[in-house]
Amino acid sequence: MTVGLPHFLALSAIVFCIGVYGMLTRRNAVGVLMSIELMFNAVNITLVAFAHYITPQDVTGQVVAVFTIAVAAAEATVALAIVLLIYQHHKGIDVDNVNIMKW
Amino acid sequence: MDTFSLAFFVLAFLIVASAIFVVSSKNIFHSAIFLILALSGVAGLFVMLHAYFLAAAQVLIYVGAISVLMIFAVMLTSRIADKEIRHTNEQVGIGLLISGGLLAVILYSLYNTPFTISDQPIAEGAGMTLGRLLLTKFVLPFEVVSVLLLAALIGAIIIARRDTKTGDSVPPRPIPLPKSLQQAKGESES
Amino acid sequence: MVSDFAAVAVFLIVGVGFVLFTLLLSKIFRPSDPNPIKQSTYECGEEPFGPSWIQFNVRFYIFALMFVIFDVEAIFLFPWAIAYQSLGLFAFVEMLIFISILLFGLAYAWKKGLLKWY
Amino acid sequence: MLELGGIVEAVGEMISSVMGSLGFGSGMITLMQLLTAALAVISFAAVLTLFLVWMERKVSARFQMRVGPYRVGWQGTIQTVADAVKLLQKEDITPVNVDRAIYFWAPVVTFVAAVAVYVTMPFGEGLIVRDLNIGILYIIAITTFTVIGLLMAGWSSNNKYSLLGGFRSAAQVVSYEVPLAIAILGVVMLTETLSMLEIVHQQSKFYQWHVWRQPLGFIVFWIAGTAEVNRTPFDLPEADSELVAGFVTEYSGMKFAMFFLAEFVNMFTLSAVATTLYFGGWNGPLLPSWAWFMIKAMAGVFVLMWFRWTYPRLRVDQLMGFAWKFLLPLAFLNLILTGLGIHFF
Repeated sequence: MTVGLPHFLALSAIVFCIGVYGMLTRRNAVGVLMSIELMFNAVNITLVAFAHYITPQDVTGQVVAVFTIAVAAAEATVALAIVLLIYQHHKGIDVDNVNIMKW
Repeated sequence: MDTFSLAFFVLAFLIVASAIFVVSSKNIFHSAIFLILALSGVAGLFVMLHAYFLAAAQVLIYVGAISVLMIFAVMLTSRIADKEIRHTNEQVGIGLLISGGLLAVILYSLYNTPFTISDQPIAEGAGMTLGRLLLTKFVLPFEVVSVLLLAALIGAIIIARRDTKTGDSVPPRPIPLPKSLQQAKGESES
Repeated sequence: MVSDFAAVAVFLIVGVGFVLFTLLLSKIFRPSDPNPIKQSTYECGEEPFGPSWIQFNVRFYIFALMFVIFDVEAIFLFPWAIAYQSLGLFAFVEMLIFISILLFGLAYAWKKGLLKWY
Repeated sequence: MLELGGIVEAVGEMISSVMGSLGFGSGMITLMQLLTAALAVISFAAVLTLFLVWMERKVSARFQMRVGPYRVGWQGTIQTVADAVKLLQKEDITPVNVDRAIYFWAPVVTFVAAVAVYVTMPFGEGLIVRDLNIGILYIIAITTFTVIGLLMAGWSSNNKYSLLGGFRSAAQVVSYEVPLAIAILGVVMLTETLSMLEIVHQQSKFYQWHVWRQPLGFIVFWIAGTAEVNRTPFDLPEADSELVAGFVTEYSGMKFAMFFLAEFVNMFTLSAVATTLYFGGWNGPLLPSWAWFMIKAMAGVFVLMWFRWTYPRLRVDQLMGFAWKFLLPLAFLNLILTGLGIHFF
């Protein structure tokens, strides 16, 4: 059995689902963000794997992956800033207890 | 088993195992370290897929920047003694169900999709091609990214800066000189 | 090429192996005589007081986030730099726009007094 | 003759012929060659550290009109060997409150990150383990693991000094990384490649050295690099007089030695990268290529030591301000000037 595109895609799916699980169950807001980063990475694996196996002459998949990384970085900076702000107000970053958006 | 497959399975094991630790570790700092391990593993996968530049970008941005930011946030918001706190909410069952179901659906569709694998040779020297693509075909996203980064920078600064008003970091007042010295100063000035 | 990166993997493994080997070696030679005082947290000879965890300045975080943004920018500039000579003046203008947008962010942070430590 | 490249090649040939006759496949042979190379490079790094420590003490002493280490061996040359043996016998204290796993792995990460750089370092003609096509980018990327290592050390020690030291180092290393990367971009624009070998080849003549065309870039690179490797005047993270020993406060014995080793290896790396990018790498007349490389790199290390006894330590606010308000705009200026220069000259 040689490793090919399906293997990479399956791995990506597994990582993505682990990320989904973490996002749903983590109580710590930073933990939730980490799970989201895992999901971003799973998507990147797919992009690069497709680019490598289906369009080997064209690096468009890689370009898109670079953009994904940039977006992930932007997302992380803002999200963590929000987490810090929540921490300042609530003295904790347990997402279950943060319900200020309810009112 | 050839070297390529071996490398893939080693990396896959590394990534999946550390990803599981990321979501299940009780200590959030350990989660961050395992996240770094998983991200480095993904960089290894990129190398295997001939995306060398992307692998370097992955390490530089994810490991070097985003993870450091995460660790900073962890250090600012939790204590080393926090280990005993319950780290998952009541949704463990539902979470398992949803993610397991999602995984099953994806794998099922993956199994039933025929992919047309191209047999063309792989384009090497991606750095050069990547640069050319960025500045020709993707020139608009390229510029938009800079706007996005600017927005993120200003947004994050505005949000994180709030704390200065709550008195967390009051600018230091000049320390008043002792009486005797104040007099001496006054005399020398007069 | 891909096989070149096998060298990186070997280096990482040998590096880890080297450290573990040295630690093991020192384990043979070194004495081990722990006592509670020796194993306590070092605080210049004083009794440690309070938790070691201190509320740190959020300012550290601001520098880190600026770093993230500019690091991403640097990554985008690398492929541009490699292809620069073959792309002509157009690339230069593109890059100038890209950089000046981000420099605006730097100027903003500067003006808001975030680059100051106090 | 005195070129080491031939010897290295001969060793590689020997391994391949011996293992080939024993019936191993080509994959195993390559693996064996790489293992040998890795061991050789790591041993070189260890010996180099011993030498650099001796050099540091000797140079410091001369700057202060002292003699420095003198008793053990000629001019105290084996002093550091004795120190290493002593360190090997030292008790390794693990305080009770530390986060044990991370406390253990922090020095490993720091050391491995420091040594892994040498995969693509051109020490001389034929003396490069592998010429990676993302060469310089690989070096920048792998050194970022140093930050992780010191944050791990700072956090896991559960000590106020360590935590503060770790925080400070990380903020500093991270802040100076941006001007460093952007200064390197200038060289990349000129060479149109990231490969270290190619960069060296393009500077075969004295007048082709990049330092002549990138003087501003080199200055930014050198200052930012000095801060990256935590040398004075940027040695705040381990400012002994203020923070005890920063993130290494709780470390002792061989674990401490690993941090120490990594620090000196990083110092040499900075100098070696500067040599490769700006000073023509191993190119030079008469002497063998590796000798030129070592001479240039050691001159760089000497300048770093010189800095230490010339400049006072910066304050933390000056340190951060310097990176963002001065060095970063300067790096961008260099980038723009280089861009203009390529088109109009």
